[in-house]
Parts: sequence; C-alpha cells; structure tokens
Amino acid sequence: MAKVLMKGNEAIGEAAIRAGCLNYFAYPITPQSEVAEYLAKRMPEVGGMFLQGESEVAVGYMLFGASACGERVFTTSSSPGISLMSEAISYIAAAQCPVVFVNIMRGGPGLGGILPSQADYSQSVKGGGHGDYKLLVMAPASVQEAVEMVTEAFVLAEKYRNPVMILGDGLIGQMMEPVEFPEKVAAKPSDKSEWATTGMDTRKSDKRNLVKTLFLDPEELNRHNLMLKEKYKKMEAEEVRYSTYNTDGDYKAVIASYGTMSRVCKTAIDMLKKEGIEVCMIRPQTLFPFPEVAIRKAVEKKSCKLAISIEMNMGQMVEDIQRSVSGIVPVKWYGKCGGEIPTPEETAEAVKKYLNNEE
Amino acid sequence: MAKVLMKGNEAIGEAAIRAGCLNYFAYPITPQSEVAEYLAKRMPEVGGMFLQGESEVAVGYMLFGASACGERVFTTSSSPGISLMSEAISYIAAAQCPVVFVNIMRGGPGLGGILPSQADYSQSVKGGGHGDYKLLVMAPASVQEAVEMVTEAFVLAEKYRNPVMILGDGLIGQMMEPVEFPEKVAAKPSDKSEWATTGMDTRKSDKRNLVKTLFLDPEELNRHNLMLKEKYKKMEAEEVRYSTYNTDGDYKAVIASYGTMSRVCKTAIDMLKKEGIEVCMIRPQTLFPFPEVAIRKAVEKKSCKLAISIEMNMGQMVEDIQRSVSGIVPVKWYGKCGGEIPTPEETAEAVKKYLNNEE
Amino acid sequence: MGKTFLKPNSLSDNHTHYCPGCKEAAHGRAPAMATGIKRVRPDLNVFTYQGDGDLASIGMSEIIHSANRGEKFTTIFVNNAVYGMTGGQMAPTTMPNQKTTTSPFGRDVKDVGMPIKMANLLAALQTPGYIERTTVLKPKYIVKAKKAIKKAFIYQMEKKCFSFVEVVSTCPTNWGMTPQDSIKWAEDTLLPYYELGVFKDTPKMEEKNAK
Amino acid sequence: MGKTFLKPNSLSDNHTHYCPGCKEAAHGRAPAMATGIKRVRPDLNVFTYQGDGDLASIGMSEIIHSANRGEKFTTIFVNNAVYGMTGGQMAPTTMPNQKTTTSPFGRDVKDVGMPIKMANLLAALQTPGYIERTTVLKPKYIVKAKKAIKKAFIYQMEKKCFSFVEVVSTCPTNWGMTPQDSIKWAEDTLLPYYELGVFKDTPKMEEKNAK
Repeated sequence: MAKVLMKGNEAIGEAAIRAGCLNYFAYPITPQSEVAEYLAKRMPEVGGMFLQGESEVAVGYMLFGASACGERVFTTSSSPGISLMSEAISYIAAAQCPVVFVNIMRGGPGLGGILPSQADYSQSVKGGGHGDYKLLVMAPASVQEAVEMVTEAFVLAEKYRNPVMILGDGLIGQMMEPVEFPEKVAAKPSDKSEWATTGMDTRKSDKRNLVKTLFLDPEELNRHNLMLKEKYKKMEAEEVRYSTYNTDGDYKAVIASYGTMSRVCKTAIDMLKKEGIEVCMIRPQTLFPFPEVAIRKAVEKKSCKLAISIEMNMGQMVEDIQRSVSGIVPVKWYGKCGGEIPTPEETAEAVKKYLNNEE
Repeated sequence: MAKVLMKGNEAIGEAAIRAGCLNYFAYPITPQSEVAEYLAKRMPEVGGMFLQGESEVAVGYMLFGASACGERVFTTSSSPGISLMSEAISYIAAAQCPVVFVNIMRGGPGLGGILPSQADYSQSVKGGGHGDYKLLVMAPASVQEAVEMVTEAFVLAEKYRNPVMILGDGLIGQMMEPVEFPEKVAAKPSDKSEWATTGMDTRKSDKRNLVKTLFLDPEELNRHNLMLKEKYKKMEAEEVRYSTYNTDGDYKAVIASYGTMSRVCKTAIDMLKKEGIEVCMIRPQTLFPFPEVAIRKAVEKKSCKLAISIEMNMGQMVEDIQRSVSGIVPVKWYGKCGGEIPTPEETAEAVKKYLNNEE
Repeated sequence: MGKTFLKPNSLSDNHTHYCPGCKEAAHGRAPAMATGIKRVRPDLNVFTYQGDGDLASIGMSEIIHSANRGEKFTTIFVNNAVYGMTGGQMAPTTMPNQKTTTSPFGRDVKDVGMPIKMANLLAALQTPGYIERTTVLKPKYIVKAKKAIKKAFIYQMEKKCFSFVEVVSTCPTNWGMTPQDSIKWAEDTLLPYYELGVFKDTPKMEEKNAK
Repeated sequence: MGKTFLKPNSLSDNHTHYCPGCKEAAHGRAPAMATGIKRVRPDLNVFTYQGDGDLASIGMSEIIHSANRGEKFTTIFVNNAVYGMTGGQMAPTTMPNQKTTTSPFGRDVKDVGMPIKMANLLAALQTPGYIERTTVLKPKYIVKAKKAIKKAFIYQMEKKCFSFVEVVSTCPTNWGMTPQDSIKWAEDTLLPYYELGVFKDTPKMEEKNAK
C-alpha cells in the first residue's frame, strides 16, 4: 500500500477500522477529539458504530458492555478522561475483556494544559484503578508506529483477554506524518464462545456465559487474582518489546526513553557522537511488560557509567529503570513536562552534565 | 484520657472531629459506611457538617471546593470509590489543597469482594489520577494508629498543602480495639490567607486569591510541576516514618510489611524465633515517602540473605523494595488477597521456604 | 448494585446465573453497560435491574442519558426509599423525615431537598417512550406491575423505545419494620408521593394517532 | 469547562482573576464544587457558569442533585447547542439535524434522541426554587436576562433557594456562520424549541401565598 500523509489522531481511527474494530465509544477532550470527528464520518461508510457517550465514566461501561458481548471495541481519550475511566478499567481488567484504550496524553496534573505530555506513565503502568490488575501498555514514537500498535493491540487484547492501553503523547495525536497501513490487518477474531455473552441463539450452546467481577468468597477471589497474576507473568515472558539505538560501541551512558521523547533523544545521541561521546538508547515499546532485562544488559557493558531516564514528565519511569539496573550504575533523570519538550541541544547538554558529574 | 473500645471506622470519624475537622463529605460503600453513619449522628452534636454526596465523583469535587475555602475537610471511601475520585484527586493535588482521604480497602479488582485487602497500594502510591503528583500515604496497623494518623494527616496536609491518603485495609475499619484519643489534637490551623479563597471580607485584604490547575502556558505548567516536585522531595527528606521489629540480632531475612498484614508478620517472626530462625521486619508507616534507606540499611547486615515483601495483594510493594535494596539481596514476595489473610503459620512457612531456597 | 443482563424468553432457574449470558456493571453504571450491549448487538434483549442509590443517586447521569438517547433496553427500577445492599443509607428517594443510617434524625428536606420522583423526572425528557410507576405491595397491584413489565419487554423486542418501569417496594430489614408494617407504611407514605400510573406511552399514542 | 467562583458585588476588571477568590472545577463538576463551598461557607456568594457539554452531558448528575438538594448557589447555563471549548462537538442540546464535528450528517434523533431541555428537566424536580430560560440574542431579550440573573443572586443572598438561569446563546465559530446569521438561526431554530420563560419561582409563589 502507498503511503499517505495523515494526522496521528485520524490515522489511529483508521487503523482501528482496518484492524476489524467497528465499534467506537468516546467523549470529546482535547487533544484527541479528532479521532471521534474522523470516525463520526468514517464509521457509517464501513458499517461501523460510533456513539458519543455522555461522560468518560459512562464510556468506560459502554466499552465493558460491548466487549462482554465479544465484539471488538475501543476508545480514545486524554489524561483527565482516563482518570474518569479508572473504575471501569479495573472492572474490565477483572472481567478479562479485551478493550483497547488510547490515551493521547496532555499536561497535568488537574486541568493542566492541552499540550503534549508523558505524565500518565505511572497511572497506566502501575496504578490507575483499584486492585491487582495490569494493562498491556504500548508507547508509539511515530504515527506509523501508532498505526502498527493499534493493529497489534486488538490481537494482544484478545490473546490475553486483557485491556490494552496505547499511551501516546499529544504530538503523536496532532502531528502529520506519512503512514502506510498494514496490508493484512483484520486478524481472525479469537474464539469467544467460552466466555462472551453473545446470546444463546448465536452460540447454539447450552452453556450460560457470565461476565462478572464479584467474588464474595475470598478463596475464589484469591484464585481469580492468582490466575490474573499468571497471565501478567506470561505477558512479561512473551510480550516485551523495545528498540535500541547506537548500542554497538563503548557507550558511556544508557538513555531510556519512549514515545516522542525518544526521537529527540536520537538526535541528541547523534549530536553527542559528533563530539566523540558515545551514548546508547533503549526505547521501551511496551511499558508493561517492561524491558528490564534489556536495560540491565545494556548497563552491564563495562564502559557504561550511567543510566538516564528521559521523559516528558517529572521522572515516572525512573523507578522502573532503578529496578532494572539493580544498583549496577547510578540512575538519573532528565525531562520537562506540561507541553515543554526538551530540545536535542538541551537533552545532549543534560547528558553531558551527568557524565561530567556536574549534577 | 481513658481508653475506649471502638470500631475502627467510628474511631476514624471521631479522630477527625478531634483533629478539628468538622466537614465531611462521603458516599456509602462497604466496608467503610460506618464512618458516615457515625458522623451523621456525631457531626450535629459538635456543630459540624456532613453531606452524603450523590456519587464519589461529586464527593471529590465537594472536597475540592470546601478545601479551596481553607476549611478542614475529609472523606472516607473504599477501593472502587477511590477510583471514581481519581480525577478529583489529581485536581486537588495540582491545586495544592490539603484534603484528607481515608481508603478502607476491599478486595479487587472490579467489584471484587467486601473483605479486607491491600490491593490499592500502587493506585495510592504511584498512579491513580493523571499527571505528576504524589499523595502523602500513611498505613495504620491498628485502630489506635489509625486515630493517630488521622490526627497527624491534617497537620501534614496543611504543612505541605497536599492531599494525604490514609490507606487502611478492611480490618482496620471493621475491628474493635481499645483506643485512646490524643489529648491535644486540634492543632492550630495553618495560615491560609495566602492562597485560600475565603472571601475578601473575611481576609480584610486586597489580594485576590485564585485556586486553579489550568496553566495553558507550557513554561508556567513546567514550573508548577517543578515546584510540586520540590515539595515531594521535601516530604521524602522529612516525613518518612516506619517502625522496626527484631532488628537487633543476626537476622537472615528482612520482611517488609504494613498495615494489618504486619501484625501477622510479627507473630510469624516470634514463631520463627522459637525455631531459632531470626527474621526482622521494617514496617513502613508512610508508603510515600517510602523508607528506602531503612530497608537498604537493613539488608546490608551481613547475615541477611533475603528481603521479602509480605502484602495482602499480589505484590505491589515489591517494586519499591527492589528499588530500595538495589540488588544487595534477592527480593521475594508472599501474600494473598481478596479477603484471604495469610495466617502466621502460613507466613512463617513461606519465609522458611524462601530461606531454604525451596521456591 | 446494578445488574445488566440479557434475558431469554424465561430466566434460568439458577438464581445467580441468568442466561444466555449476564454481566454486572458497577454501582450506577448498568444503563451505560446496557447501551454498550445494545449498540453492538441490537438483536439481544437487555434489561437493567437497579435500586435507589444505584439508579437515582450515583447512576443519575447514566439513566437520564440512556433514556434520552432512546436506547432500546428496559430498566426495572425498584424504589424502596433506601439503599439496600450497603445497609440502609439515605437515598434520593428517601421520604421526608424518614430515618436511615445516614439520616438518623430523619431526612431533613431543608438540608437535602425533597425525594426525587424518577418516573416523573424521566417523563420530562422528550425521547423516552414508555414510563410507568407500579408497585408490588399487594396482589391487586402486582397484576398491573406484571403487565407493565411485559409491555416494556414487548416494546424492546419490537425495537420501539426505551422503557422504564418503577416498582415501589418495601425494605423491612432496613426500615426496621415487620414485613406487614412495612407494607402499611409504604401504602400510607410512599404511594401518595410516588403516584402510580403511566407517565408516557409514546408507542400507544402513535398507534392511536395512526388510526 | 465549568467554572465555579465567588462573586463580590461586582466582578473584577481583570478577566481571568475573579475576586475575592475563584476556583475552577473539572468539566461538569462545578455544581459539586459549589456545593462544597456553600456547605462550609454558606455566607459566601457562589455561582457556576457552565456550557452545554459541561452541564447537560458530563455534569448532568451534579446539576440535578445540587438542584434537588436545594443548594443555595446560582447556576448560569449558557446553551448554544454545541460544545464550545473542545471545538464544536455534538451536545445533548444540539438540535435535530444540526451538523457538528461529531454529527457530520446532522443530529439523528432516531439514533441519539431529542435535545435535552435543561430548564424543563430541572423544573420536574420538587426542590429547586427558581428556574428561568432567557436569551441574549437581541437587546429586547437582554433586559429580561439581566433581571433573571439579578433575581437569582438576590435569592442566593437571601439564602432562599437554588437558582438556575439558562441563557440561549450563539456560537458563530462552531456553527460556521456569521454572527448575524447565527442570531437568525438561533431565533428561528432554538427559541421555538427552547421556550423562554419562568419555569419555577417558589419564593415568589410563597410570597404570594403569604399575602
């Protein structure tokens, strides 16, 4: 297929349709409203469904209901909207429904601002709703990668019967880039007959499926949680994705960065290289499961003195880097947030300062 | 003052009143509804105010409004209810309002169960709402300590102008224990004239206060976030609280445990001692800021082979232990969740197995 | 807690496992969940079964918007003037001066307003098609309630409209009364305020007009 | 976005800093925030200023419950049949067949129902004291709108009741019209559906009855 020039938000909407997801519920919020605006036009053309919910709280449960019927369904929102879905996300994870969420992050906390940010890392990867659950979290660094991750998100969500979160920053949603949609996208939907409440007529079965999250018997609830834990372990074993940059030489520091920020880091690494300073990057493409081993191995190289987490937030991934490097090298942080995006020059400068022990 | 026998939920309500907090908004949810039921009777007696909000979402903003006026205000809820407050919590932290939250955790995720749990550790300590913010999180291990922490929570909330979360499990709310209320509790409210919107007449001032979280200028939002970050660093420097148990001898393992679970661990440690196995415990009383240094120092003792996080969840504190021990010893986890509380016997057994390398 | 489930011609005998498939929504969110189901599977029959706190307090927005969009499912609203499952707290439907665990001195209407009449409120919207308030206090009322519920499901199966059947009911446990006393109290106190009757029946009106 | 702020006798000249203190609530939550303020500081004058999506969509529950509790603050609801700040999406108040960014083929009432008349809906509750719909489309309407807003604040200062003033307005930018065309469209389309007038004035009624 030929490349087309598209805004990230629109490309995400188109990618979902091409991945066979014809159901979309959403509520307006900047900077992701273009997804709804695009799909309001596009869904009727492909026989799909779009409903603007009355609130993000309601949208969360619309997704839950639709997914519990075994239908592919997704939503897009931005930071405060995801907070409002927290309760529903916990329910959806508990009930093992394969909903795909896209968070085009804006500056926070609170009302914050409408410019790009990566400040919902902890919310998506660690916390968010109540209880023990994990989202499979993917962080695209380009419009092209956003399209690919949306495509894959539905497959992974169904493989694990688990919600998947695409964590994009405002730039991913707002910028235009050339994008190529995958040829074969509509992967065969997984067999849902064992769990989805599709109606007896449809399934031609005597078995009555029940989608629930209430387990009043504590032993049963403990077992349910242990089963979920096993599932998350399996994700950790099988679904870690990351890319590397400039890892061949004797680098002095490992940068960990994801999403749009990682592109700035690449340029900074090139700039440093010209000055004779070798620095490499591990870019997590999945934030959960996290590429712990890759980062640990990277810092084990003898020349490496430092790991630096570079994020468009106040240092949320730092703790995962600390866990990963286990004290082998010190872990530093550099970043800005709320729409302020560090320039390659500032980033290179920050790395140099750390390497010179100035900070 | 003499000791009285009280149910945890009621003692928490009484403690808030004695701490000078006469404003309470809440929504019914098991297992914390007794706080509202107690205060519905008690508030009128002391000239206080209780309003049952229509939802946890609304309660979150009632708290925000009341606190922005400079009044002491608190709420109590349980796991799904806290998820529904996530957006408001992010706003309240961003606007630096000193609201006190009490979460009497129940089994999750989703609807889960109504029995005790500690499965909202990550939500409270790491994630929850969107954006870069931190709650000061305290975990009481007894009704007495819950009373003391509620008392202190208002002081700390006002000192830092930051929301404080008391993270209790269902047992803390439901069990009856003898409790002594502090003599002098109503600490002098901090000076709020610089920020609270108390009305011009009241303040006799020309300065117009504004409570807001919107910063459309990215530089301003970045500065706001850096200021918040400094505040959280100050908490990390000054407010870490923990207690220790059996740390004198040459222990083989360090247990980290908090809340009700830590009481089970104490008994397990005593049992192990009788068998000649020395194990110590660090009990975090603040979960943020986290007693990293104490745990690190504890595992540095030569005899120590292991750190074990013991929680009524699937292992949420483990990552903080990993960060703290920085690879000095391996980190293990033991726990149950959803109302299943490990017995001292089971806990001792789990510790022994780890020490014998059986798992 | 609200429950949303798919109803076949008759429910299963198994009390906890409805068929052919059942889902549970969070407190208040059943209408949103039912919307989600109906939008992707309009062929399935869906109803929500909700109590006072669930529907009239935390779920107010969801029921109003679902009704106003004309989602083609059925809501059965059991109004017994109190939160049941969480243990008898004051609901938006609690009567003036009625004592509950969170209104121990009785509901003070000066402080928290008058009880909300959900059927009346939903009838103030333009879209919803069928709204009736019934009761099951005595056998003479039950026949009407059954008819109303049947009509609600027929309208759904005919893909006609959103239907809402309020059922005024008792809660002896949380009212602290014997079942008999609670029936008397409900007849004397609830029925005069929560007037029974059809508030809206658009399909019937349209049928009449068509003739 | 909803804003809740404390109003003195006259607002400050500074457009972004109201006095003597101002707060901003999240989208839809201004009435909850205003409730919080009024419950702890009943002496302060508080009003919320809300748009379509804010009040009629995401904030539906908050406005209904605040109104029903009879919270003694004032709500000014600017109804221009579309989301403004987020860029012209369909609101619950959007007119049938009206095109917006999320209803590009026009609002399909068969799919999402008829527009919600907020003043009418709130008037179906028992508690709220003063509810009026006004407009500022032409000078002749503005005098009435001013009077309504003044009355709403007087009722608040007299601690009488919750007051709600709906103001039918235009949004030329998001309607894609010239200001002049948008006034014509609003008069021809909005006013016949959103009928102007007083829906409830309990303090006035009570005064009459007392005489």
